[in-house]
Amino acid sequence: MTDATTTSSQSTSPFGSVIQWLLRNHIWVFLALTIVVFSLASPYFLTVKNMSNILTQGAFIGILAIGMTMVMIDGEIDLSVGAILALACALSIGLQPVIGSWPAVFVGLLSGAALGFVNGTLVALSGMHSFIVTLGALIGIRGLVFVYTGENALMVEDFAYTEIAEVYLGPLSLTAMLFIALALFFQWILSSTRHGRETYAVGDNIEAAHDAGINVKRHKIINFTLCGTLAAVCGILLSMRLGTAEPNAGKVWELWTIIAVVLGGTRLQGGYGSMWMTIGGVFTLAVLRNGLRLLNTPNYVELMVMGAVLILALVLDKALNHRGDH
Amino acid sequence: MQDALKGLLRRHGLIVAFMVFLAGVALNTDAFLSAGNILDVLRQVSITGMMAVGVTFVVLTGRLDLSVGSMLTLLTVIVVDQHNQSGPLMAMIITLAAGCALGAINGVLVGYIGLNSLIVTLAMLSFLQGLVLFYSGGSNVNITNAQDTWFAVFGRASLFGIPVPVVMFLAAAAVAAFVLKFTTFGRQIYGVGGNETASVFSGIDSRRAVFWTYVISGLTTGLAAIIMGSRVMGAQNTIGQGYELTVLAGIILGGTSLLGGSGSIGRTVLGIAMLGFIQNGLLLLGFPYYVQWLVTWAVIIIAVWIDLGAKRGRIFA
Amino acid sequence: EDAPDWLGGELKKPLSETRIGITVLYPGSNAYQAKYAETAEAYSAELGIQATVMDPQGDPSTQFDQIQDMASQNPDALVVWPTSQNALIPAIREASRNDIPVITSNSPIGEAGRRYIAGHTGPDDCAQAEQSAEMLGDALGGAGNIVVVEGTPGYTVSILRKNCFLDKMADAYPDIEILASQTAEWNREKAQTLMETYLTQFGDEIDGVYAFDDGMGLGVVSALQGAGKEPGDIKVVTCNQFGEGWDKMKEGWMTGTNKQSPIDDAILAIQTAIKVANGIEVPALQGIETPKVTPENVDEFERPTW
Amino acid sequence: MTDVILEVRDITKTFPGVKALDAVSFDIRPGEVHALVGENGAGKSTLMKTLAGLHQPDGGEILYMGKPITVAGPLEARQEGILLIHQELSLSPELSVAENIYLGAWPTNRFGVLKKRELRQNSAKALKALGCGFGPDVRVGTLSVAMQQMVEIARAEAFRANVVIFDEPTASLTDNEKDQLFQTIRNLKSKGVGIVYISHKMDEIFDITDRITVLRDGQVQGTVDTAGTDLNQITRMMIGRTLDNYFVKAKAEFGEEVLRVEGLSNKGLFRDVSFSVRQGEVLGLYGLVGAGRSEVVETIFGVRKADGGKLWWNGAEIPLPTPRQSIDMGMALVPESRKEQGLVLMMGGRENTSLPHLQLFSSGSIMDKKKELETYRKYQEALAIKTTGPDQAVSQLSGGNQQKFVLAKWLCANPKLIILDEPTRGIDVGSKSAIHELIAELAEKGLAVIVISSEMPEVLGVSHRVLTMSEGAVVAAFEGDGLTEENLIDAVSHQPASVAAE
Ligand SMILES: Nc1ncnc2c1ncn2[C@@H]1O[C@H](COP(=O)(O)OP(=O)(O)OP(=O)(O)O)[C@@H](O)[C@H]1O
Ligand SMILES: Nc1ncnc2c1ncn2[C@@H]1O[C@H](COP(=O)(O)OP(=O)(O)OP(=O)(O)O)[C@@H](O)[C@H]1O
Ligand SMILES: [Mg+2]
Ligand SMILES: [Mg+2]
Repeated sequence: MTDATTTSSQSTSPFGSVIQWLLRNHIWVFLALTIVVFSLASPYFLTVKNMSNILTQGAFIGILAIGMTMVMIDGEIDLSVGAILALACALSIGLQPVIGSWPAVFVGLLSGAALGFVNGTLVALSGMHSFIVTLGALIGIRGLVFVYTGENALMVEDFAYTEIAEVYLGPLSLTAMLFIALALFFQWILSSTRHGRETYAVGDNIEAAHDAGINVKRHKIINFTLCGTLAAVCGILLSMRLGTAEPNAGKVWELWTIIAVVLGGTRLQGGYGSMWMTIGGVFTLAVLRNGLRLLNTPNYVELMVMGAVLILALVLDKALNHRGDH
Repeated sequence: MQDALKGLLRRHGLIVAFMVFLAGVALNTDAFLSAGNILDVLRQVSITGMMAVGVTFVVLTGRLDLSVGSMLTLLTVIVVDQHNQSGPLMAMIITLAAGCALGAINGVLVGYIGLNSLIVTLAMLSFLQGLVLFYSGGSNVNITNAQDTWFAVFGRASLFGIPVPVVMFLAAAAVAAFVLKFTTFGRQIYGVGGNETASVFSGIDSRRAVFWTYVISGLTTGLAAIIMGSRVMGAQNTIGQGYELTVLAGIILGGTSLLGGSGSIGRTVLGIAMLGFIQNGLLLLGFPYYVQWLVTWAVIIIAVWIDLGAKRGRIFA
Repeated sequence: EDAPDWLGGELKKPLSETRIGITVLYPGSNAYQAKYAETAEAYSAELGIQATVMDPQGDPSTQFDQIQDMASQNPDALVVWPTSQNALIPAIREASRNDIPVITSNSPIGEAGRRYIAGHTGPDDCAQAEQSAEMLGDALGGAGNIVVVEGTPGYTVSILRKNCFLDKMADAYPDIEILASQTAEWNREKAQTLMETYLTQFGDEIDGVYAFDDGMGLGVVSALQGAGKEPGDIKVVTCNQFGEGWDKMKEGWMTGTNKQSPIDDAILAIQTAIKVANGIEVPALQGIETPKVTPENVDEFERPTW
Repeated sequence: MTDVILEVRDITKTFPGVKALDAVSFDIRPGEVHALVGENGAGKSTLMKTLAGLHQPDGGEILYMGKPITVAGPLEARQEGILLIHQELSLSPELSVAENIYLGAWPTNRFGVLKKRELRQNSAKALKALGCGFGPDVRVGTLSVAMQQMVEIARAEAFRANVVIFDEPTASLTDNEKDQLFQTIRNLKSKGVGIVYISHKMDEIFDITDRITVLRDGQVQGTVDTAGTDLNQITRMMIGRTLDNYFVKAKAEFGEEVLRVEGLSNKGLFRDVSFSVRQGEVLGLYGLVGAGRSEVVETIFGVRKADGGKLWWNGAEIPLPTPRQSIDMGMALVPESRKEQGLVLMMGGRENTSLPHLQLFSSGSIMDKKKELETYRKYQEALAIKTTGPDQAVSQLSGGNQQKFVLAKWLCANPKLIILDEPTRGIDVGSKSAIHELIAELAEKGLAVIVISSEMPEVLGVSHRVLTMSEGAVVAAFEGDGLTEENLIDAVSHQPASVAAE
């Protein structure tokens, strides 16, 4: 493999290169550690059923995290994914009586793409920081959701719709399969396509990218559009899972998503990261949440552990990789 | 004449647009520009405003503080609970101390250890939410002798016809503006935010400066919690949820740059007040609550874009 | 082991081996839910059953995960206080297909999910809202202007407390006009802010207020106090009385509400869960009492401890 | 084939406030190395960026192979065969060597999927042609500066460029690496490639180029054959006068020792540096870029931590200070990069001037704005800084005026030792000599002065004593009659056995 995550080592000894690899991919060590701890702590943890649950539950944040990773490697951030998800969820359910299930799903998907496009265009044209642009969108799109749903939770008329996502391949639900497929696909995009390499180039050294003739603006618009579309995919899967569009769906999920991506090791300032890392981050988060629930820890412990783990991950990252930032 | 107008728009485009908005609402509802309503709005924004005053310090150094919403919840629970246990004065002292201590934790992590402020304060947001539930055991707290405690002053009383929380907010803003404009510490903040490396080369301890901005942010959140506790005479475990976004939106709307080094308390006060008047105006006009979110979205984008465009002399990047 | 009196049948296995999973709406958000969660834990301990109490923080999707996680541990029964009328149906369906009996508590689940549950216990939010409409309508003598302070839109409770109230009003009190209805997101401080705005907007036109819960009702009363109103100037009616609301009612600020006990609510849910865990038939619907509370009869009720 | 590959006619380019190129005409022949020289800010990079499609000219035309073309963007330029190797490295550290060589122009199929094998093979070929010791899969971030430079040069090979522009390519190269680069250039030349070579190093210019074009303030001063000219003529064309009467040296009257360093080391940057400087003395630090001079003074000043070494201040040994302590003792450091290290660009001159000495302009932490303003005015007049007012953001000022504010900010507290790291970089002729005069004046007032410069005439012109550094070590010291160009060049390139540093 020649992608950015694995071509790091210059060291000569195989031991050294293992250490190198671990330093750049410490999330897997972390994930393994959490799995071991919870396996010892709860007899229910290492069951096929529970693993299946973790995969499915993680997949939702995971799909958001795929888009977020693209945007973050670009050196940007998208805070509006939770709201976009809610709108796509609402449209794909709300429009079903009018235009039928699949067209409704398609419109939901389009809404995500359109909003992502709007975010990207605003970032590219205005030169505003994406944090501001998408913070505005986070507030505003949620408003759109309420306008559309009329404040009510919309329900599917035919509950067969909720069975669509109930396809299982062994312990893998359709949602989990889709997440893994998308993650692999986007890892391929990142490592093997022009757009993917541009993503690193833009996030890593935007001047160099610009001077090399990469159309930075168009590039960013594409990534925001992808991020919005993936958020819509997540929203549609959620609509299939719940059979209902809650106007409050996906609230604060953008935060969980950012946490998962950063936990994985993708750099907030851009230029560095991969879907592998994001998969690691997503599942670490999912395992932590699931494990703490199985151990019957009170809610506040879960929240506190999450905060502590995140800070720990940052400190570790800083100590291991000496990456200065403020 | 035309040039003068252009200059005015360029420099104060935001204020002009805001005035147009105020006039528009006022034409449609008599109540809007009444003294009573204006004071009401100011009272309503005094909590977020108070927090925004402190967070502005953080933002001026080029950092973020997303933990203030959860911190507000925790500190409100603390002030109310301690009021019942140790009396109003001790409760306030404990609250402010707790606010500073929590700010100091952020400050050490971001300032001294040099971790990314977005993630640190996000982690803190989650951690503090947990801490609130732990502290309160999940239940609501109320001030038991709400009738006869002087603690009610902060949320409910008026001074010369001006609500006390408004007086506190504006006083804090004035002090903060003074600190930023006229003291060496203020100069250090702008220096660090404007160019951290150059500031270090100028002998400024940027880590220390950043640390103190978080302490200040914690302190103003403590003050906001006192207003909140006194106004509500109780606390829910969710009472400050989402306030960090309102605070940030207000600061951004005012035109303080998230990259640090430019902005002011005056701008923050303006931004926060604008959010308050927009919300109030839309409610008075009878729009559903969530329409204000759509308007906020539009206003943030337009205002920040204009501001940025004016600074760079070009609309498009 | 002796079966408790209320069980009405035989224990299939000892209580100490009975495992129940409970997921509560959002204990962090108000006193009622906190008391409910507290009681659920205390009562489970008292009975000696193994109970897991979870908090989805009001997020249906999280609650969905929790139901899945609990179901994967093969408990004897699940108690779900649904965050959403319909969003949890697939999760409950999955549990029930795995032969884990589920009962819903406090808020009902949507029509489509009824066949997957073993029973529902709890107050009737719709009836409460209707009671509130009656109390407010009667207090105003059937005519006047009112404003409404809503909970966070989209949740079951909000929807029921809104629609049933409005329907009743329209039916029984056609001369009462609703000037405005906005959300305060179950937040006491936001309710206060909203009421202040209403007062500015409508001034003395307002004769009555309906708030979806007592917490927001207290915010409304604060606003009235701040505006220099006297108790009873404006009739405040809420649902589900809290301790502080009880005080305010005695002071004359509150005109009507209803008593709903989170203790009764939680205990009934757990008892029912134990019943279904032991294969004992339970009625499809078991209510808890939610009597009207007004200044006239408030002394008959103990001050709520929540 | 015409005898000119690329011709520029009357190109004009204006930036807000600066006419960077003023009717510039210029041509490149196949198989020649054409030098472009001129002072900092003369417009060399701007001209080349225009050729490479990074700037669009305001007027004039570009003829390529005899036909007028517009170079729409950098990608188009590269595809035409015009390649610019940037002054500042223009690479993506996280990407591989192969990907950097083809940055933005990766070979892909119709769907944008990388042809990785082609990418690797072509890159490997290009690297091999250059004799690079690393493969195409290495991550660029792990390479040394010189190796990174080679990656950029490999682009010329990979794109079969007709015109290759080197913008100060040897700035960070060692002699060996430079020789290798020159070999590469000769190779390209023999293949008929036209080469533009920008550099401030005259020896290189005379070594490798065929013709020299001199730019001054955006205008062409003339083009001459290298063989038919000499250094004096070129210098005169560049700055309008000869160097002899250009530098002012302070009277050599030295007082007490102000600073002494012994055995100062910083792992990976420099080792065992020892020297001292006296009142009234101007000590020059000369070396090629990357020699570690900046790191030495930054460590003394305290913005970097040292691994070892001792420091004496006014004769007393002190622990290595923090920047705050250094400033309070009376040390001043005018850093190398004025935009990154020197100024807060969005502040005005007044606030920048007072930034290191806030305690002097305040009582009880409250700023004394009157005093601040007075000081600002004093230095603004003394240094003849052109501004519209005390609060005009320094970002809007020209480089020279910015640099003067960096000086003002350090002079206003009357330091005992002032360290100037490349004080005249990017500064126009007039101001440059003003700064040289100032250096002399300061020394005569009794300050100790350390001047770092990569410009040999400058170092020779202003210093009483010069230390030369190479690869992180002090290799020689010269004073009096020893201060000659030959000696300095010898010292930094051949690294003779260390001469006593006193
Ligand atoms: N993008 C830009 N915007 C505004 N001014 C610019 C820009 N690029 C260059 N300039 C100005 O144009 C003039 C010429 O700059 P240029 O970079 O071409 O000089 P140079 O001859 O390459 O100098 P050096 O030897 O320092 O590299 C300078 O005054 C510079 O400040
Ligand atoms: N352009 C560059 N990019 C990255 N690293 C560099 C660069 N130039 C030098 N270095 C590294 O930095 C170290 C010291 O360089 P530095 O620039 O401080 O030396 P210097 O003698 O001060 O040169 P100058 O002041 O002329 O730039 C060296 O180890 C060198 O490898
Ligand atoms: Mg240049
Ligand atoms: Mg240097």
